[in-house]
Amino acid sequence: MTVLSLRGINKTFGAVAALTDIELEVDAGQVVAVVGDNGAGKSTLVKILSGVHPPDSGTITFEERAVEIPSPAAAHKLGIATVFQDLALCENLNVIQNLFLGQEIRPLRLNDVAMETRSWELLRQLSAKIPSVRVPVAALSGGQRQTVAIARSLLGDPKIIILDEPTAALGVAQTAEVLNLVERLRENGLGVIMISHNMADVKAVADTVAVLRLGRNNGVFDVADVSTEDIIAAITGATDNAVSRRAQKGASK
Amino acid sequence: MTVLSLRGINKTFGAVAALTDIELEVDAGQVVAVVGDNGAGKSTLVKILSGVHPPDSGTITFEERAVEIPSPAAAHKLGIATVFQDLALCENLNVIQNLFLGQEIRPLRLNDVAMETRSWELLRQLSAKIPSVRVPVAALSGGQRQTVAIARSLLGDPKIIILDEPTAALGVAQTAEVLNLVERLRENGLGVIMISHNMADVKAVADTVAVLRLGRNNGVFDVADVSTEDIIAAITGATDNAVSRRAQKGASK
Amino acid sequence: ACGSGSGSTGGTTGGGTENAKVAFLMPDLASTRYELQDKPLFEAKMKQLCPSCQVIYQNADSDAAKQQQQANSALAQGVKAIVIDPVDSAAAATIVKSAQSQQVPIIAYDRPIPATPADYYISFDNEKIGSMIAQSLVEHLKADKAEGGILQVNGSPTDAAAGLIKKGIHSAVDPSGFKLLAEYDTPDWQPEKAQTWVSGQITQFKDQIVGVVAANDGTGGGSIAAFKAAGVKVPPVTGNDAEIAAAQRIVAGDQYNTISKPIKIVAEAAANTAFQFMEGKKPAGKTTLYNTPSELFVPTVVTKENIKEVLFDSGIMKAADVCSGEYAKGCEELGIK
Amino acid sequence: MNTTTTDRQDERLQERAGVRGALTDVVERARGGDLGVIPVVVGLVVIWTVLQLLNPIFLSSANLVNLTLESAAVGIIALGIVCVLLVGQIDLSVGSVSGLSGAVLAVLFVGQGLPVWLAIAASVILGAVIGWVYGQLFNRFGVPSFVITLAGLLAFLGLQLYVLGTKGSINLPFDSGLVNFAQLDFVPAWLSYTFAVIAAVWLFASGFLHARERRRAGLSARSVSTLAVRSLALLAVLAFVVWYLGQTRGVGWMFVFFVALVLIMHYLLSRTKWGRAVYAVGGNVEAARRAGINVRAIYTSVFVLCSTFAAVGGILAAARLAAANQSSGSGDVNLNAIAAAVIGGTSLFGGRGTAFGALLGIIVIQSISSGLTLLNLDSSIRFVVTGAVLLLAVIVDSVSRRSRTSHGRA
Amino acid sequence: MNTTTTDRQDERLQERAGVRGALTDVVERARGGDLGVIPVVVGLVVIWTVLQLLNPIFLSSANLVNLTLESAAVGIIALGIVCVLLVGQIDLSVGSVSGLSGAVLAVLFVGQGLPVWLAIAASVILGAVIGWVYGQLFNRFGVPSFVITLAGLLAFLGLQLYVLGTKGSINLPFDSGLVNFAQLDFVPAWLSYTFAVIAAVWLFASGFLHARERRRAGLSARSVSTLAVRSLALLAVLAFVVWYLGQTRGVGWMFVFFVALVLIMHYLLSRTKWGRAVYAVGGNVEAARRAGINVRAIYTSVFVLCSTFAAVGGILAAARLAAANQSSGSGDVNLNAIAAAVIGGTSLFGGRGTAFGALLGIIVIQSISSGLTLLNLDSSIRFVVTGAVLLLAVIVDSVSRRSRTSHGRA
Ligand SMILES: Nc1ncnc2c1ncn2[C@@H]1O[C@H](COP(=O)(O)OP(=O)(O)OP(=O)(O)O)[C@@H](O)[C@H]1O
Ligand SMILES: Nc1ncnc2c1ncn2[C@@H]1O[C@H](COP(=O)(O)OP(=O)(O)OP(=O)(O)O)[C@@H](O)[C@H]1O
Ligand SMILES: [Mg+2]
Ligand SMILES: [Mg+2]
Repeated sequence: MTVLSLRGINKTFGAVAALTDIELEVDAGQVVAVVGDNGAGKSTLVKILSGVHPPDSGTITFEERAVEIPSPAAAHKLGIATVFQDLALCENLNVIQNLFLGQEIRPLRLNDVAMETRSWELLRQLSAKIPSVRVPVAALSGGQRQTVAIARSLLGDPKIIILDEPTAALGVAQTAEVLNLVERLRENGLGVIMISHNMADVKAVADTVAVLRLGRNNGVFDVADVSTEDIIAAITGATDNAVSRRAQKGASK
Repeated sequence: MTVLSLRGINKTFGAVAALTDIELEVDAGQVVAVVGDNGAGKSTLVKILSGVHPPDSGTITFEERAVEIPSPAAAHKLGIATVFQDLALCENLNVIQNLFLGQEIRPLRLNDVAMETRSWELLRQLSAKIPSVRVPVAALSGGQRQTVAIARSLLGDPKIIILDEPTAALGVAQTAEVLNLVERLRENGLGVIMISHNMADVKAVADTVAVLRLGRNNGVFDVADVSTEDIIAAITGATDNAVSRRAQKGASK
Repeated sequence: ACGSGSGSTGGTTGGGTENAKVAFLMPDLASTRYELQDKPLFEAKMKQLCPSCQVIYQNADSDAAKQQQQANSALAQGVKAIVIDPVDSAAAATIVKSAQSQQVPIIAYDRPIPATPADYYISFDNEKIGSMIAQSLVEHLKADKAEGGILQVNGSPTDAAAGLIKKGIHSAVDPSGFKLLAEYDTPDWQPEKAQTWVSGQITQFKDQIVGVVAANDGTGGGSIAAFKAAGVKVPPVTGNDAEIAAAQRIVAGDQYNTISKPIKIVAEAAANTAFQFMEGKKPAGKTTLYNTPSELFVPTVVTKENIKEVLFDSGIMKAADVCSGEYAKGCEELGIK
Repeated sequence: MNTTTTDRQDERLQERAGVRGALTDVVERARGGDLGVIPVVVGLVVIWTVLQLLNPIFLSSANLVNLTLESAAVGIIALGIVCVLLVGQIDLSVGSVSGLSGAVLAVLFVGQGLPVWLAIAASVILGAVIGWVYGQLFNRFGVPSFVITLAGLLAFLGLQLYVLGTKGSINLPFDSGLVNFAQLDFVPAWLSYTFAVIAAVWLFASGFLHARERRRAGLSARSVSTLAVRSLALLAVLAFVVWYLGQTRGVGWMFVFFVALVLIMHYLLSRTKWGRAVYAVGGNVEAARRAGINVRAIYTSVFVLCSTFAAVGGILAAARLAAANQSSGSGDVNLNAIAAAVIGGTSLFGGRGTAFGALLGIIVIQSISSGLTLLNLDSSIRFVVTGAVLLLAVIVDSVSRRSRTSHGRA
Repeated sequence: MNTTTTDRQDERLQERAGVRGALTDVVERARGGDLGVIPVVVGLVVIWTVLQLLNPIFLSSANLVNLTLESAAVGIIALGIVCVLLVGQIDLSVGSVSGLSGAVLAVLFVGQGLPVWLAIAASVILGAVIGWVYGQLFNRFGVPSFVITLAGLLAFLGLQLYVLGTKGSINLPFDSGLVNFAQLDFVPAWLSYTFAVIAAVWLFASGFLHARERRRAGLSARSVSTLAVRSLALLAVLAFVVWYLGQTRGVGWMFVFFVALVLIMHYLLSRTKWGRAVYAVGGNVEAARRAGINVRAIYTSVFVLCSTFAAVGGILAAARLAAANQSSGSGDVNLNAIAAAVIGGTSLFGGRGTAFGALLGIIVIQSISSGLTLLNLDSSIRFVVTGAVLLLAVIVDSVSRRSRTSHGRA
């Protein structure tokens, strides 16, 4: 079942056309990897889906209904949870406070204990190496923050999870746990959109790969029948690219 | 020749001992990869070397002289250029302004044209996909920002370049260019400290690998004689870890 | 006059008063009198003398530079005369200069402009006011055979008029034989500040305080509130300006005196003089002060004894305004209806 | 406490338990500069010592009683300022709003003869409406709050003058309940002591229950002895304060009211979802928005709260003076209220600060003002000394924060 | 311009060249809300129209001449405020410092009989020293600049009273060059026109040379026609202004001085390494520090600059009034100077703003004040209307900025 589908999405920032006529489909229980070069418009697409920016034009269909996503709160309500590339954490709040921001347990008399317990659970599950959850996020390392952001998206009960380069700052163990997590999410029937520059990770967990290039669709592939080289060629727009040249050089050495 | 060596570096933040008794050596023309789990203390080490935090104790030797690095300006003066994990760009300034921050051409009547020309050169070299260098950095994508930060460290005339997860947000092509760049730097006789969670990249360009674990040294390896599995075991502290389990599962599928 | 590029001044030069404008520039809002008494009285008299004339009223809110701006703007509008109560007597010299350089006569009102003589000066004397309220208090205390000292609550340290009043108060208190326990320059004339200070002095001097000389009704009210709040008997406290609230306190017996300036007379005299200037005449003063033809009026100290005659019988205040609620009883006792 | 709890398993954490542990913790935090309000308290002690040396009346019971009463009105305004500063905005108009509210109270109560509670309600509602308008202007047009409230500063000053109209100054009757509340009503000694005991018991009980809950959930918790020491300390301090103030007139109801508001705000800010949202918006408004927080509602609520507190402060100021006049709320009310918040550790850039900060900050400011008032200096010298002492009080705090930055906790 | 230049190779960029392209660019930026000072100018036009409709004297030449002269002193102070706001700090003491500097000038010049240039130099140096002290306190102890300058506000007010002593107010002689400069010296018409022509030619020449250099380096550049149109427009505007003001007294030297300072500050902020560092510190102080910028030196320089400008403004204010008195610099000088900077588009959070903002901001403020002065309103109404008009002026600007945010350029 198609949970989310986009048609003809456009977005310009000043003189830059960040997205032109974008199409995308995500089914329940499917992991769609969105890949593309830097500045290809992946994060812009994510922000449109999560209500951060309004699109200039185009339609979004969610569970067969045309919807508007004017604000992040609207996206939350639809069941779209997002891990942003820039994480969007409040540096002055501690880990628990960030995790439960906007979805605190017992709003009128916060239940610290329950929240702390749940925080530890989530973080352990991602094998986070965070010494204390009572320090402000400002004091965490890059990977620790990313773990917090990922953990946060798992609270609530989303139907679609969007991960914008979730493993960029993670250590090897944490990356492995996130990939496990993505697989669990798929098994639970959630739609997952994962953005990544790491082709190995993409090939490991994604079902389909959508390539963006300079703000336009540049092909959708089934992971099973596409080679890493083909994806990279679609990303860079040429079969002869920095990656292939490097590979050749390495081989010739 | 050893350009930089550290002995017995300690650093605590409040109740957390971030670094304990750290040793590290970097030679000219050598690429040292520092790897470790999230929160292992890699970035803290980088910050100590680049004058952002003072160490609590320990000695730093630079070109055979014991030095103190009380401020980033002092690090610049010694010839240590750093790409920070959090990039440390000024969001309100545009790309050119950020690139040349603190080392503008013609201080009393800025030479815009020369700076813009040089900016394009640097960015092209890293095959950055930045539509315009006159937009504030706030409007750039994550990877574009990282490219700007890397380009910045190449200005001036450093003796040591420290790269804290330089390829985390980069696209495949840009990553390849950065790896090429690291190799060029090594050929030019610079010392390079590169932090990365990507073992493939580490194995591709590093000469030695220093592993940190929970703020302590956990072995220094010659890249030529160590396997990826061994490094990961040193990082996680166990041969049975999330990565190996995932690999097994993948294999058994 | 200098009508500048606009038809509204009628374009006539010289003596005509038809549709003429006159500026009435007041200094601050710290005392209510300028807005509540001087302005309406002056306007009324002007209307009577010259029905088509227009009064341009401005209040400088204690800012000399703003007053200069207001004067310049009045000149730009082509006024025929300026009546000014200067924020800063010295600084107003500039205004006099620029008005006279444009042949606009200028009348100093309430406060003098010693440095550059204005064309006329009409006032009561602030220094005299200070000495009168203090003297009245001192005499009262002597009559009561009080023993102890006096607190002195001055006006704003940045207000020149307050400086004059302070000088006057000292001239009466210093030789009185009562010890000056402490004095205080109240920032911005704020009653709250006066209250805070007096509260502190009450803890410090306890029952040594036999009287308080406050430079205006607001600070006087603040002083009284301080005694009330400390739960001690309120000693005689002075005031100045004859505000309604002060009249009420006098009626209720909380405040000893205030001072009523014959604002009606002064404002009307100012209007008269201004009108003569506008007609091109040059009125001669009763005396000469600061090289300026001048007219000075004497204010009256108001206490419980004479409040009925001075404030009510003369029509300055209406019993209805003052004798509301809890003050009705006091009014009745004094025969105010 | 020796089996490792869930939150203390990381081997890089130093183990600390019991009273001793709590103390080590404080020392460690002091070295790291992470001391909360302690530096402000130290600054306060320094000032008090200096002022007491200069004039022995300063720490007399009578003077301290005055101090508490004088702190209440502006302190309440500062409490509102803390809230706006927490979301990274500012309200320059609290002075005018307080003046206007005092004027409206006086006109309705004295002029129109309405019952006092109705007049109070009207003033407070007026304050809330003003805040609501600010919130709308801010949310709709994105005008910087500095400009909105600057416009408000002028407009409501005008309105205050207009409302007071021809009278200029209106006396509130000395025998009205409101004036009594602000001037003469003191808590009876037995009740004060009861309050102190209740506070201490409550601190212990809530701490104990919380610790038990944490221990059950397998988290580290304060030991019973730590809790006991803490609440005994509180009891001792409160009892001493009550006893000392009781030497003369005791604890004023108005001060109790102020402290109660501080406690309520403390609760709202630290223990409710709304409070979390306030800190989040101040820390990173975009992150807060992306977390689904209704950022506009938060801004509006905060502006409303601030203007409401300003109105309440204005009412109390009028009550304390027993008059509303044209200069009420002008002068340094704005600056004092903002300065109290800032001195109490609230950041002008948002996201950092506490309700207790307003309490401490206003006490610092009023102490300086009261102490120097007692010295009977020339006004020129008084201004200079006030500036110097203010700086001194804050340097203590800032130096400790500075050491925090150098420990990487900027 | 049709071969693609180095900086326009990205295929996502729309091509725009020549006058037409420049216009499209403006329209596009207007839609995106990225208009720099244009919205403030629009706000100004709106206010001017309204005020002119209310009183036809407002736009008369005589009144506008007054307006220019009245803007200069506070405008210069606002220029300093722009600098401190750019680094994300604030100076609340500019009013007191300007008052003190006026007082020192008067005492030295009139009281002590020193030559006027020496008295001016002394006052300016005093301002600089004050700023230096602020810088030291800020850098050494990390006290928030709000508190430091609040202390300064009080201390220097005290010092001002002390310096003026019992006199309270000191007149400056009318025939001194300084007073003439501020009151009576106007630029001769021929010279004014020459200035206008020089400005236009200079704009064209520098633009042309820059464009040539860019083209040589293979970068896109403005076409000659765009440059010509731009400088002709400037010429037309300036010539009209000169002509219109020349209808009465012309352009005052004091205003020329102010504009010259604005141009110098514009150059320093936008074309020097120091200016870059100022913006960088305001945008992200930690990033600036890591880039090797001497952040402390930048803070100090900015505080020094601000206090120095405050001192200069104070001297001019005293000269214009031909007197220094106890209330010089008090009242709304502080608020007006800060408001001018903010209205001119300077962010209170640092990193955004221009020197021209101070010029436009102060003209907005003085226009409102002058226009309402002409209206002859009751003070209470005047305050209300001032607030309303101020809000109106800024809403235009803010609405356009808001649309910027919604276009993702927050
Ligand atoms: N707020 C903004 N204002 C202006 N331009 C923007 C803004 N956000 C993004 N852009 C531009 O839109 C383009 C796409 O950016 P986006 O962040 O979507 O890239 P991305 O695909 O996520 O790249 P990366 O892999 O580096 O994260 C970039 O050229 C960027 O400069
Ligand atoms: N400013 C700080 N204040 C307090 N604690 C800090 C601070 N900076 C780092 N830490 C702590 O020090 C430890 C090491 O952090 P560091 O940033 O060096 O990790 P890292 O090895 O770079 O991790 P990552 O791979 O996630 O980037 C972490 O536990 C972190 O919480
Ligand atoms: Mg992205
Ligand atoms: Mg790191």
